[in-house]
Amino acid sequence: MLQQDLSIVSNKVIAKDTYEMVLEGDLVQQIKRPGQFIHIKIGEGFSHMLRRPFSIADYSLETNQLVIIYKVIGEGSKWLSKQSDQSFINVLGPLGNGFEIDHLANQNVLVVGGGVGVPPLYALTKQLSQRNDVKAVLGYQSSDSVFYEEKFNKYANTTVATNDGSYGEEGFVTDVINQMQNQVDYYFACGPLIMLGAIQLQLRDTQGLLSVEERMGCGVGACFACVCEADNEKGYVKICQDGPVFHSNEVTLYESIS
Amino acid sequence: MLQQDLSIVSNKVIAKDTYEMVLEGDLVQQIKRPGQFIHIKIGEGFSHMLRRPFSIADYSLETNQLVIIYKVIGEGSKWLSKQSDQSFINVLGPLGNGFEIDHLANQNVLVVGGGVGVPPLYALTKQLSQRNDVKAVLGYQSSDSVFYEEKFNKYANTTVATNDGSYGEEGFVTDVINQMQNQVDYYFACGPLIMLGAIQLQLRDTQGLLSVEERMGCGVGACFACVCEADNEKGYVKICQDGPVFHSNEVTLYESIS
Amino acid sequence: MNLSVDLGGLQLKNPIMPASGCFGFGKEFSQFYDLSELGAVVIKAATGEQRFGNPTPRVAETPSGMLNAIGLQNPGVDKIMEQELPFLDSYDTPIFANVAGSTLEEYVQVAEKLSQHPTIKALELNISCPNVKEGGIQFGTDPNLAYELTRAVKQVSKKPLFVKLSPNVTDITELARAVEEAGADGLSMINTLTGMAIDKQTRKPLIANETGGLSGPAIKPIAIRMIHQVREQTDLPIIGMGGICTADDVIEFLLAGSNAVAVGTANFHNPLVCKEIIDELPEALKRYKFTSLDELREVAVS
Amino acid sequence: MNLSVDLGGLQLKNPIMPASGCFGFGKEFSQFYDLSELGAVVIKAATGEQRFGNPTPRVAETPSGMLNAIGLQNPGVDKIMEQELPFLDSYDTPIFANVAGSTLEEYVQVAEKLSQHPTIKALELNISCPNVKEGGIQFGTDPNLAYELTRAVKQVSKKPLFVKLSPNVTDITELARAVEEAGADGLSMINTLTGMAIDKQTRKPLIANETGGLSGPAIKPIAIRMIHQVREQTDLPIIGMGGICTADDVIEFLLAGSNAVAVGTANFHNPLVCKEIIDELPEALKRYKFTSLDELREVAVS
Ligand SMILES: Cc1cc2nc3c(=O)[nH]c(=O)nc-3n(C[C@H](O)[C@H](O)[C@H](O)COP(=O)(O)OP(=O)(O)OC[C@H]3O[C@@H](n4cnc5c(N)ncnc54)[C@H](O)[C@@H]3O)c2cc1C
Ligand SMILES: Cc1cc2nc3c(=O)[nH]c(=O)nc-3n(C[C@H](O)[C@H](O)[C@H](O)COP(=O)(O)OP(=O)(O)OC[C@H]3O[C@@H](n4cnc5c(N)ncnc54)[C@H](O)[C@@H]3O)c2cc1C
Ligand SMILES: Cc1cc2nc3c(=O)[nH]c(=O)nc-3n(C[C@H](O)[C@H](O)[C@H](O)COP(=O)(O)O)c2cc1C
Ligand SMILES: Cc1cc2nc3c(=O)[nH]c(=O)nc-3n(C[C@H](O)[C@H](O)[C@H](O)COP(=O)(O)O)c2cc1C
Ligand code: FES
Ligand code: FES
Repeated sequence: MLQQDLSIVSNKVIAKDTYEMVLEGDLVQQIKRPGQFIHIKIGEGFSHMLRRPFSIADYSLETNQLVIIYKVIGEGSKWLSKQSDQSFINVLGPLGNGFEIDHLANQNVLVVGGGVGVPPLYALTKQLSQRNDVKAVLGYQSSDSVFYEEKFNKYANTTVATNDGSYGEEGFVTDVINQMQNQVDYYFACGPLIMLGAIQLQLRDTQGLLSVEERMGCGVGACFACVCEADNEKGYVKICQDGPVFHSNEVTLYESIS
Repeated sequence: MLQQDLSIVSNKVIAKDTYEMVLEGDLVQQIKRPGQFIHIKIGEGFSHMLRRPFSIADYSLETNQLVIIYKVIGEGSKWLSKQSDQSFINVLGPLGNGFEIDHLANQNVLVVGGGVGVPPLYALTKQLSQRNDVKAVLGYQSSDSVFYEEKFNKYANTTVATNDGSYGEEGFVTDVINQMQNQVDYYFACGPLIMLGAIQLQLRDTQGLLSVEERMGCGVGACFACVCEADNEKGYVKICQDGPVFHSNEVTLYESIS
Repeated sequence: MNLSVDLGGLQLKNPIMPASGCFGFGKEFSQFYDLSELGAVVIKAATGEQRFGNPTPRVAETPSGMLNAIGLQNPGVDKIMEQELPFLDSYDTPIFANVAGSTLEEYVQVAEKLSQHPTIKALELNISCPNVKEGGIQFGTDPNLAYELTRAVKQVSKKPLFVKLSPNVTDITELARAVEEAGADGLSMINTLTGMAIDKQTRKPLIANETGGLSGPAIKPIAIRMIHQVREQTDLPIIGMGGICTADDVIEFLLAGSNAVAVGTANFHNPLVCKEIIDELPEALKRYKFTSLDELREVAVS
Repeated sequence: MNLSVDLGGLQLKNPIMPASGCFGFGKEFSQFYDLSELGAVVIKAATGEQRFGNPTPRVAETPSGMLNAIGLQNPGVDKIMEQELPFLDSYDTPIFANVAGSTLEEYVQVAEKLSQHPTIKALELNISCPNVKEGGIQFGTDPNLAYELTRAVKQVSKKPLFVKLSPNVTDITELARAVEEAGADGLSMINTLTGMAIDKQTRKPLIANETGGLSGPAIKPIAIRMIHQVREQTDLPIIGMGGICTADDVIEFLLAGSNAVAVGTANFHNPLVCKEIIDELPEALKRYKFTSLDELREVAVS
C-alpha cells in the first residue's frame, strides 16, 4: 500500500460518460490480484477532502501500468475526466484483497458485471480464462454505454444485455442468467447493490465472490465508514480492508436492499 | 463593467516571485484610464469564494490586450502563476475610476511606486509623459525584486531604490524624494499603506492622487468591505467603486497607520 | 416551467433572491442584469441612524467560504427610504427590507418606518448579526428576547415579517418556535456562523473586528440541517440560505424544506449568479425528474 | 528546532496527534510511517459494550469538508484493551483513549477501565459526539450534565482528563468553565458541527443517519474562534482541531491558543499528513519568524 503520484498515460472516452484512464508508476508492482482498487485524490488543495475509489480494471507488472474505467457521476469523476495526458494524479493503493482465484481450475465460471461494475472483472476474466471456461454476462443501460465487449470476448464467451434492449439481449443480467443452460461451478459479480443482491439470491446454491461498493472515508480500514453486516465473529466486515470482494455467503446483500 | 473569460496570452516571471500576465478579450475595450483594476476568479469550482483584485498595468485598445503584474503572496496568486498560456481566466472589470490626468499638461509630475504598487503606474507614466515632464521613483525590497525599470525609463526619469541597497539607491522611496531638488507640481503614488501614508505626509503641500488597497468582497461597491474614512459628505469612500484612486486630501492615510 | 412561489402571501416569480448585505441596494448589480428577473430583492440592513461599521479589513477568504464583519454600515433608515428605494421601485420584483438595531426600540422604529413605505413588500428581522457589539445576535440567541422583539415589531407592521435566525445556537428550533408564537409570518435561515482567522505573518486576526461571520458553501451542510430541523416543527414559510452557488444547491435547499432561497456570498464569486440560477433551474429540476416546483415541495425530506 | 510540548503534565515530542476516530487504533497508518514520530495518538472512541454503529452510507463529501455518522462503532472497552492496545504499546508515543457512552455510568465504567491500563497516558472524554441517539451530545450541550460527568470521571481516574467540547452550542465558554470547575485537566476542541446533505437524485439524506458531523477545513474558522474565546477564559491546556491540513494551519491553531493540535479528516486526504506536518513544522515556524514553539505561544492572540 503506497501513496504515490502516477502519471497519466492516456485518458479517453470509451462509451457514454465513460472513460478509460491508463496510469503508470511503481505502485503497480504491489498489485496482487484483480479486484483490488485505488483511492484517488481529487482536485487541487483541500476542497475535496475525500478520495474516490476506483477498481483496477487491468494491470501489467511489465509495463508498470494499470487501467481504470470510470463513469462521470459527480464532481470527482468530472475532474478526473478533465485531466490530461502527462500530468499526474495522486493515488493511494493498491487497496483491498481482490478476487482469490488460485483454487479454481477446469471449472465452468460465470462472470457477471453491471455498468461500472464491469471494470474489475476484466483483469479477472483474463486470469480466470487461463485455466477455466469463462462465461461473461455484462449489463449496461443502453447501446451507447457498452464498453469492452470485444476485449471480454477474447477471454470469455460474452453476452451483453441492455436495459432498454438497444444492444444485445434486452433486460437485466439476471434475465440472461435465467436463460443459461450450462451448469455454473463458481461465479463472480460486481455491480450495483441491487444487482448483486438479485444475483446472490438467484445463484444462492452456487459459490461465488461479490465485489461490493460503499461510500468510503480512509479506504484503508481505519474509519469504519464502509462496514457491511456479515456472518463472521465480529458481525461486520470493512469493505475497503476486508473486501471489496466477499464470499457470497459472508455478506447478505439481498436483505439490505429490501 | 463585464464578467468575461479572458485568454492568457503569456504568463511569465519578471522578478523574484513576480509575474507578468498578458490577457486578451473584449473587456479591454471598456478600460477608460490607468489605475483601474480587474477582479479575478481563482481556482475551479467554489473553493475560493473571493476574487482577487489586480491593477491594470498596461492596456491597448488596438490589440485588445491588458497586462497585470502580480506578486505570489498566497493561494490566489500562486494559482494564477500556474495558469498556462492559451487557457482562460474569469475576469470582472474594468473596475474603479483610475487616475484622472486630463487636466495635467506641462507640469513636473512625480510618480512613486512601491513593490506591487508599481504596476498601475506604468500605463499612467506612459500617458502622462505625452504632455508632462515625469520623474518616477520606484521602491523594491532588493535587487532581485526589481522589474520594469527600463520600461519606465522610456517615459520618465526613473530612480530605483531598494530597501537593502542591493540595487539603485539604498532606502525607501521617501528618502529619494527627500533628496530631490526639482519642484513637483503634482504627484501619483501607489504602494503599501505605510508608504502612501508617509508620502501623503511628506508631500502634504502638493496635490496628488493615491491608489489605495483594501481587502475586497464584491469589487463593485455593493458589500461595504472596502470602505475608507474620508473627508466627504458621507464620511467614507468605497475603494472599489469610488477609488481605488483618491485625491490626497480626500483620504487620510497617515492617521490610520499610526 | 412555472417557477412562481407563494411566500407567506407574497407572489414571487421564482424562488431566488439575493441575500441581505450581499447585494447592497441593487444598483451595482443592475449593471449586470435586469433586477426584475429576480424572485425578490432583500436589501442591506437598515438601522435607525447612519452607521459606519467596523474597521477594515472586514472580509477574509476561508476554505469554500469567507468571513465578514461589515458591522451593519448603512446610511440609516431615513436616507435609505429617500435615496435608495426610489431606484428599486422601478423594478418589477418585491423588495424585502432587512431590519437591524441595537435596542428593541430601534428595531421597532426602523420596522415601522420601512413597513409604511410602499416599495417595501416584506420585512426581514435581522436578529442574528454576529458583527456588532450590541443587539443583533443577543436577540437571536435568547428565545425570550427573540419573542419579545418579534411581537413588538408585529405590532407596528402589517407587512409579512420574516425573522432571520442565527445558527450560533444550541437548538435553533427553540428560536423558531419562539418567533412563530410571537407572530412571525416566516423564517429566514441561516445567518452566518461566528468564525475567526489569524494572519500568521502579523500574528493578529485577519478581520480587524477579530471575529466575523462565516458564509459560503462551507456552511451549507449546517444550513441544510437547521432548515430540515425547523421544517419538522413548523409550517411557516422558510427562506433558505447558506452557501448556495448553483441551481442544484437550490434544489437541495428546497428539498430540506425551504419555500424560497437567498443567495449571498456567491454574488461576489459571480455577479450574475442569481440570474444564471434562475435560468438554469428548470433544466436542473428536469434532471432530477421534477415536473414542477410543487412536486418538489411535496417530496421535501421530512 | 525543539518541538516538544508539555500538555497537562504529559511530555510530547511535538504538538501533532491524529484525532480520535480518524486513525482507528493506529495499525493501518503504521503501514505508512513509524507512529513513534507522532506527538501522541488518540484512539477511536471506546464504549462499555461493542457497538455496531449507524447504517451506511456513513460519510459524504461537502465543500472543503465531510459529514460522518459512524455512530461510535467499536468492539467495546474490554476488547480494545485486549486486542488493540498491545500493538500500540510497541510505539514510543503517549496514547490518549477517547471515552464515550450513553449514560453517566457507562462513561465512568469505560474511563475507569482505560485509566488503569498502563498503555493509556490520558483520557479524552467525548461529550460531543453528534451521531448517537443517547448520551454524547446531550452531555456536551448542557453545562450541568457536563460538570457532573466530568466530576464523576475524575473520581475514578488519575490520568490527565481532556474533555472534548461540542461546537453545537450557543456559548462554548460556558461549557469550558463547567468542565474546568469539575476538574478537567484540559480541553479538546472542537468536535464536529451537526450537518446534513441531501441527495437530489434519491431525494433523501446522503447519510443514512440523516445528520452527520461536519469536519475538515470548512469548519476551521469556527474552531479558531472557539479556541480563542475559550483561551481568553482559562489556562487549561487545549488540544485544538478542526480542519488542520498543513503546518501553517497548526501555527494558526497555536496562535489561537491551542497547546497541541489534532488532525482528523486530513488523514483521509493524505495518510501521511501527520508525519509530513511534523517534518515541515520547523520550516514553517521559521517562515513566520518564530525561533521556538515557546515564542509562538507567548504571542498567541489574546
Ligand atoms: C471499491 C470500489 C470500486 C469502484 N470502482 C469503480 C470503477 O471501477 N468505476 C467507476 O466508475 N466507479 C467505481 N466505483 C464507484 C466510484 O467510486 C464512484 O462513482 C465515484 O466515487 C463517484 O465520485 P464523484 O465525485 O464523481 O461523485 P459524487 O457523487 O460527487 O461523489 C461524492 C462522494 O460520494 C462517493 N460516492 C459516490 N458514488 C459512490 C459509489 N457508487 N460508491 C462509492 N462511493 C461513492 C464519492 O467517493 C465521494 O466521496 C467504485 C466504488 C468502490 C467503493
Ligand atoms: C485595487 C487593488 C489593486 C491591486 N493591484 C495589485 C497588483 O497590480 N499587483 C499585485 O501583486 N497585487 C495587487 N494588489 C494586491 C493583491 O490583490 C493581493 O496581493 C492578492 O489579492 C493576494 O491574493 P492571494 O490569494 O495570493 O493571497 P492570500 O493572502 O491568500 O489572499 C487571501 C485574501 O486576502 C486578500 N488580500 C491579500 N492581500 C491583499 C492586499 N494586499 N490587498 C487586497 N487584498 C488582499 C485576497 O484578495 C484574498 O481575498 C491589489 C489590491 C487592490 C485592492
Ligand atoms: C458581506 C456580507 C454582509 C452581510 N450583511 C448582512 C446584513 O446586513 N443583514 C443580514 O441579515 N445578513 C447579512 N449577511 C448574511 C447573508 O445575508 C446570509 O445570511 C449569509 O451570508 C449566508 O448565505 P451565503 O452563504 O449565501 O452568503 C451578510 C453576509 C455577507 C457575506
Ligand atoms: C470519520 C470520523 C470519525 C470520528 N470519530 C470520533 C470519535 O470516535 N470520537 C471523537 O471524540 N471524535 C471523533 N471525530 C471527530 C474528530 O476527532 C475531530 O474532532 C473532528 O473531525 C474535527 O477535526 P478535523 O476537521 O481535523 O477532522 C470523528 C471525525 C471523523 C471525520
Ligand atoms: S473507508 Fe475507512 S474503514 Fe473503510
Ligand atoms: S469590495 Fe464590496 S464594496 Fe468594495
